Amino acid sequence: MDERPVSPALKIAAGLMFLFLLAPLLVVLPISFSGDDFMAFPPSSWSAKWYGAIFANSVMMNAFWISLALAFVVTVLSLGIGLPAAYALVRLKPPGAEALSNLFSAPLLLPTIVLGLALLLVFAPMGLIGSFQGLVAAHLIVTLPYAVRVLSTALANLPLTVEEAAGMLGARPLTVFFRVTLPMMRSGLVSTTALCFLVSFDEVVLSLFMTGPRLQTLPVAMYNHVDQQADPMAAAISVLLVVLTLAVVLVVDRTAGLTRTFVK
Amino acid sequence: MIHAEPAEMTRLAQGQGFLSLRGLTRRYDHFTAVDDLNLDVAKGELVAFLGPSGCGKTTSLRMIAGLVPASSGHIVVDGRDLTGVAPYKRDMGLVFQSYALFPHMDIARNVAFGLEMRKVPKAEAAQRVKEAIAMVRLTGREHHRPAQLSGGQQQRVALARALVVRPSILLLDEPLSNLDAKLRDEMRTEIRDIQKRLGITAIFVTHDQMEALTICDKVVVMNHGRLEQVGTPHEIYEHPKTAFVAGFVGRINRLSGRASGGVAQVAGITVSAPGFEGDVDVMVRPHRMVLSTGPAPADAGLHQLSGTVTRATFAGDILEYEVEAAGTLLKTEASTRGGEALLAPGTPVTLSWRPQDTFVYAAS
Amino acid sequence: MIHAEPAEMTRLAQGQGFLSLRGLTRRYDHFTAVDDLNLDVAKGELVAFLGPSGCGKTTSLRMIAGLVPASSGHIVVDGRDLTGVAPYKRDMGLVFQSYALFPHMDIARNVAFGLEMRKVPKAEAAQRVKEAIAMVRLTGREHHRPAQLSGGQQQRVALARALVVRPSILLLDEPLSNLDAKLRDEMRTEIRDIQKRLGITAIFVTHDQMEALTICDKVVVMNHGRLEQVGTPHEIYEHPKTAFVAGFVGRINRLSGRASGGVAQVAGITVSAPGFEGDVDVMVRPHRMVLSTGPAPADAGLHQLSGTVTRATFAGDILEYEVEAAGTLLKTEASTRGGEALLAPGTPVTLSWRPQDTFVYAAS
Amino acid sequence: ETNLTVMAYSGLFQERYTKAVIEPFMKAHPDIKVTFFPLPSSAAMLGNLRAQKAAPQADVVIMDVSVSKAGTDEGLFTKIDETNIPNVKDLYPNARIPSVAGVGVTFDNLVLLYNAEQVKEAPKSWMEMAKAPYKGKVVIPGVPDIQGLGLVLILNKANGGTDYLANVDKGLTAVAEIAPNVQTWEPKPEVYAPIITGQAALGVGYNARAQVNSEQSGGKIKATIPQEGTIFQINTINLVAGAPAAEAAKTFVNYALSPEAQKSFTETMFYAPTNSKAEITGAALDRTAVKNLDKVMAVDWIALAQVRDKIAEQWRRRVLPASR
Amino acid sequence: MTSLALSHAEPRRLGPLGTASALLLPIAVVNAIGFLWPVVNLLKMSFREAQASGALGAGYNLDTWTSALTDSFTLELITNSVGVSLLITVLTLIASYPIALYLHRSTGTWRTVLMVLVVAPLLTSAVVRTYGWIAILSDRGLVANALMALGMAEPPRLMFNLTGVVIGLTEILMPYMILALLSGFGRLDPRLEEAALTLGASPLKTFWRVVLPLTAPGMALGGLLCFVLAISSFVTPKLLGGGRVFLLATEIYDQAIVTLNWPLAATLSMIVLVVFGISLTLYARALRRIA
Ligand SMILES: Nc1ncnc2c1ncn2[C@@H]1O[C@H](COP(=O)(O)OP(=O)(O)OP(=O)(O)O)[C@@H](O)[C@H]1O
Ligand SMILES: Nc1ncnc2c1ncn2[C@@H]1O[C@H](COP(=O)(O)OP(=O)(O)OP(=O)(O)O)[C@@H](O)[C@H]1O
Ligand SMILES: NCCCCNCCCN
Ligand SMILES: [Mg+2]
Ligand SMILES: [Mg+2]
Repeated sequence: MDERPVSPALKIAAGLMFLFLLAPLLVVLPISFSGDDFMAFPPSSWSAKWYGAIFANSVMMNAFWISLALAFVVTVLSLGIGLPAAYALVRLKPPGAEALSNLFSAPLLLPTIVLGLALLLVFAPMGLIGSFQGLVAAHLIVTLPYAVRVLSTALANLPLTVEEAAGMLGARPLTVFFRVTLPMMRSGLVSTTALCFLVSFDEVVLSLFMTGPRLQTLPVAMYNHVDQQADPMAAAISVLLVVLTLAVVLVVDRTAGLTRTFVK
Repeated sequence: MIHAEPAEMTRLAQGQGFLSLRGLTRRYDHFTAVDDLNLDVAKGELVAFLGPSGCGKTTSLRMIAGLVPASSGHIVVDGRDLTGVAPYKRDMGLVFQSYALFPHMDIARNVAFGLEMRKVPKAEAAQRVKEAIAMVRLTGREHHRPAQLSGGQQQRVALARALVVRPSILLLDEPLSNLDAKLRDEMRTEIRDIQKRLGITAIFVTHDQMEALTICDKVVVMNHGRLEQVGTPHEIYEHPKTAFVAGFVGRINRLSGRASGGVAQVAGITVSAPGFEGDVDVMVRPHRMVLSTGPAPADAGLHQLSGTVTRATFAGDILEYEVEAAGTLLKTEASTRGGEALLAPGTPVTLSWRPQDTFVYAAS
Repeated sequence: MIHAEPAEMTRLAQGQGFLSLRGLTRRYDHFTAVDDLNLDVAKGELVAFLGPSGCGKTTSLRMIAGLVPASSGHIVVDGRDLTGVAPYKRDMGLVFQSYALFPHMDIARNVAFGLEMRKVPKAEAAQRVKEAIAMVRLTGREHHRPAQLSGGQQQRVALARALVVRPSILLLDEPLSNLDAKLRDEMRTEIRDIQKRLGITAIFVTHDQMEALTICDKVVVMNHGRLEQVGTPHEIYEHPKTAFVAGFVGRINRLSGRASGGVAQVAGITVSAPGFEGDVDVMVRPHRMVLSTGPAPADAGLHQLSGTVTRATFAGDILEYEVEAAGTLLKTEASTRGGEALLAPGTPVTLSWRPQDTFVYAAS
Repeated sequence: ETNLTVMAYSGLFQERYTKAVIEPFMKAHPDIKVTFFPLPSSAAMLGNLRAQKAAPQADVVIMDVSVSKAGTDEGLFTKIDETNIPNVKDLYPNARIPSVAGVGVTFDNLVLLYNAEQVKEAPKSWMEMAKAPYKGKVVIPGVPDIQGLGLVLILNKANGGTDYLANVDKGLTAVAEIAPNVQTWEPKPEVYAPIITGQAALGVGYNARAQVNSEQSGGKIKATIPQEGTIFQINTINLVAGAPAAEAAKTFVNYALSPEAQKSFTETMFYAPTNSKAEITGAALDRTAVKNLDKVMAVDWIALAQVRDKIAEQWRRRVLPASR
Repeated sequence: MTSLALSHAEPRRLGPLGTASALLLPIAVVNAIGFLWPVVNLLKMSFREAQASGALGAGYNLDTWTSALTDSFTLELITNSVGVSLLITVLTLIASYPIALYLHRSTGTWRTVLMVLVVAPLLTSAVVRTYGWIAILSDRGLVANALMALGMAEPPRLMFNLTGVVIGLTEILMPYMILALLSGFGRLDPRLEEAALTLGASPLKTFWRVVLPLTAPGMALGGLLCFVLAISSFVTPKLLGGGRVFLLATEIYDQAIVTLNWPLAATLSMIVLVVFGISLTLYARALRRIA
């Protein structure tokens, strides 16, 4: 019902922490405009050639589209699978809910290298290596725990009476869920979507095991690229991704009112 | 257990009411919030639940609505046991004490929600929403979010949202507590009219005795999770069965006395107390004690006590007095109708009341 | 701006009150919630804010507490302009309309919070917490969490939490709205006593006119963010300055008439209306209209109207009637003191009232 | 048309091997379509092979010799010899490892890397890395990486150590002398970039990658084989047992070992050829270890695997503390 | 199954087990195929006979387990990993909290921009990010230069050691922490802060006594995620640790990828699982105290 003035102390603290958080990126930005052939700071000359190089590099471009599609599919599935699970765990509390929820978080705790190796042994005989489906499955295993945890927390924090009110007005449980619970969970949903998308889009180690001859994700392509030539193209790609994300989010924001999702 | 046994069924169906509560009980860990509630409500009747804070009113309502499972007992509507029936299948409306508005919908969509669920045609729904919003005096605020409304405004939205669907049973949990007296008066009449017009059976939880007495057909007085008395407003007010009811519904003065042989001695006077022996509480409503400054009215039929004014308060329609008499502080009141000045503390006065306004209970 | 200019300072200091509001205003985007509020509250005084839902009572309180910045205007306490002073440095207590209890603390720790902040020694704090909890009748519930309490119980905790610190200014936002009349009565007296004993200056927001009239030294009536009238309960009730105040404080009957030459014609009778010309609203409180069934009392000094009963309601201390007279529905009431039976609708009656109980306002 | 899958390193290796070997092969054998299955490490390849043991999908694998030994022991490969791959007969002897099913397809060797701006003259000794001016400017991929291990072996021998399988104390002592100057034991992604950018001045790496990086950086990084000598790293080519395209696989392996393929790849990526008949152009040959064969210390990688754990443990105890 | 009630007071009685099972089925399938099965495989692997060549023997034995559990290095790895992960979790929480709170209170486009900036580090490849850190933290980096300009003769080494790992991981885990915190800030009703203020609590006190406890669920969630991510991360420790920091995850990496001792890698992984199981139990206990 009111505006919350933010205290100067909080502003300063948040500002400093933002500086820390963005520090490497602030260095990467000038590196991406380097005229050199190697990543070094400060660059000895300036150029935008590495941005041009990205678009000329068909491997990178292909990998980008694959990563985008992958992250999209993985995010949709994570929400589609994670949301019912979170609902069941938080609201229906079946016996052993706590143990189950721990089990569902457990894949996070295996170092991805181990998970990658372990998955390789399981997926390869199923012919899932080097396939889009295999990548989706592998990524789901790491994104789902995030989805379930974050959604569960968001769900548990909702006032129950509002859902009860919907029930009293004749809404069936499914309707209550979609019309009341879900919209009220918006900020949790946005967090989950962002997390799942990013985790998938950023995942290298698992992908290294799961990619095949014709299927490379962007992080894998970048890893391989940097592994061989530490030129500033990778920096340019990173900067481009951040700018692209910002642009997309702002456009969505303007058109669909994304920020509203954050206003309670 | 979803269905009652056939034998049980018959017994349940025998309930006289459209809505019957049978032994309704709700226990928390160490605490019985509602204890063996039995009640019959006829179709179209408006029943008020009255009782002190924490006595189990909200809990009872939530059980009826199906939001809280009963620990034991049954809720029967039109002969049908509702045990295990989901809230959304009960066709009941509930106005929450805490409003429980949908924070992500504007007012109009909050109100329209129930109609949408019932698939009421768009045009009709829009019309009914408009009417309901007008009824709660919120026209013009249709597109505000709940967070932008004051407490009373939110409460009115909650009311409109429940009323607009015209449920067969309407449960109202202190629906007017945040409204001012004037608006409350109007809303009360409005609710009453709608309820009668549509033949809705309603339960109205309130902590306002006046509200309970004026709005309803029947008052249910609860205390500590138990039913104390059920009756018409007149019965409850004029013939309270227990000291609690007498004290709770309407204001009361309490005097301690001793009974024996059908009469009780209290503060030097004798009141009739058939059937009582030993310590008794004698109670008289302040409103029924007539205060006079001159010589006491020489009516042999009246009980009388002399005392002095200790506190005097202007309360609009009435003047409230506190009078010390027979070692006790007694409340009484005088109408301001005649334009009398407030008596100063210290003024000697006499209190007189009719024998039939005297309640006697075994001392608690 | 934290400090006022010297010239401004002087002007502000001239305010008579311990607490003074000077042109206090709060605007939202398209909406002025509080509009140019000016008020002086003397030390130890209890002022009630009365007004319809949404009129800006809560907003005013929040500005005084420093929780919402004023769009313009000043709050001066003891000659000191509080503009820019943080809430926690104001030594005010606030009871929130929505309770705002700390959900992660039990009752005792909620109540103890303010004492801890003031570094009150442990033993003393424990004693005061105990007393405060006892005062709101929650002894035994010390270790419950707010979520385990009923609405009224929560409200009482909020009250105890604010009172226990004995702030120099206490702001109460409908602190009793969820309590039953009996408890409200008791709590009201309790608040009043504590406030007087400790010399706390208090503002009490309520929508209950009766509460406002009985508890406070001064009533402030607000409407649409503006101050309508300030005065003692008696002034407000007996001499309402505006039609709004007349209608809002206490119940009222409204009759339309035309004034000219110092008198107004209304429903066939003539009432004095000095200074009015043209359409007027003539208002009379139901309580001041005496209802009689026999021949009208032949008092030439009284205004009288004949009509028929259309609705009769038992309301405990009184019987409420709706009477159709001169084409209007008028409310009136009769005491149940004499034990009269409710008149049936249709009964012909006469309403009589004293000229001084007649309020006349220019028609709105 | 037969589909043939070759599993090998990703990145630069994939790019250059495709150009130098696979494309010419496909031109010569239009009926065989080769798919390059890139993986980042030999271990990942072994993982794939283990997982697909029942129904292999790869036909040919190029991997480090010690990993192919493990694969051999697990029966993942078909033994390669003159009988099934004619070109084997022309391989250098050290490309034929008795206990391994595959044969060497590339030789690489350890080099001392230096930043041409900070180090004007090619260092003569590995111990140059211990000198004061290079404090914090040395990058070495530490044990268990073969590069760090190789350095230990080289310095062990240089300091009079005889049997590296028995102990490498002398080598460890020498590396411990270098340790205080070490900036990182985990240069990432590899050792070459920090030297190119000048973040480090000296380092230990592989010759082939060093040459390519030198070329690409315009000579910012240079490589030398110091007087103490160097060791070989061997990549083997292997036939997967039960491979779907077994016959085509043999054809490919034979081609990969042929003088022309060996020449082509050496001239593109500067791995030394394993086929003695490959005639490499002078310029390229200068950039491989072929001319310095006398400086190459023989290492039995298979036997060394048995003591690798022990060396790693001593490394942690004796070398790392000196570098903190 | 007539009762599909949305009531939750006693879900066990009302909550139809069938619905719960149906809702949990998909995740159970993913978990079984993607986690349980591989883990059982891994467990089996940890008992495989490990040959020195890196080859897996056909037989099973307890050798790897015995040597791992008797090796003092394993214990060091465990304590190191847990200690470092806890430290990183705490630092991440401290660094993320102000940002999350600020985000929680900001609105509109500004908030959107900040949200993107929060996740920006995740969009930057780990290797590229490391280059950024090198430019900032290395012996010739921005920080060292600044310190030297301020008169410090020999600035402390800030990367290629534990400090670097802690700094780098803290930064990279911050986005996860911030998102987790935000999702748990739901209970933060501004009214409660106001109540504290009017009761005489300074903003700092209000923060400690009201804001912090109310955001505890978010902190617990963020802490859990970060701890798990920290203890299982190996890319950043490898990149910024300079080979001087030994953690379970980096050791697993070395054993699996370099030394090729898969049974040992599997054994160490199972140890991580156990350590995590214990952490999770403690976490659940802490959570129950909060709720
Ligand atoms: N979840 C719970 N656990 C324990 N006790 C509870 C719980 N919910 C309610 N109670 C207790 O049950 C009793 C009845 O609560 P209920 O809300 O029904 O009271 P009420 O009559 O509606 O009161 P009010 O007029 O104050 O709203 C109260 O004493 C309350 O403390
Ligand atoms: N953040 C806001 N934005 C827009 N309008 C607001 C905001 N906060 C309050 N208002 C409006 O200001 C007016 C005054 O609100 P306030 O809460 O002060 O009313 P109130 O007198 O306390 O009412 P009630 O008795 O119902 O609690 C209301 O009409 C409300 O809708
Ligand atoms: N085992 C070392 C092999 C060296 C060959 N370089 C290939 C690069 C793989 N990333
Ligand atoms: Mg209640
Ligand atoms: Mg209000």
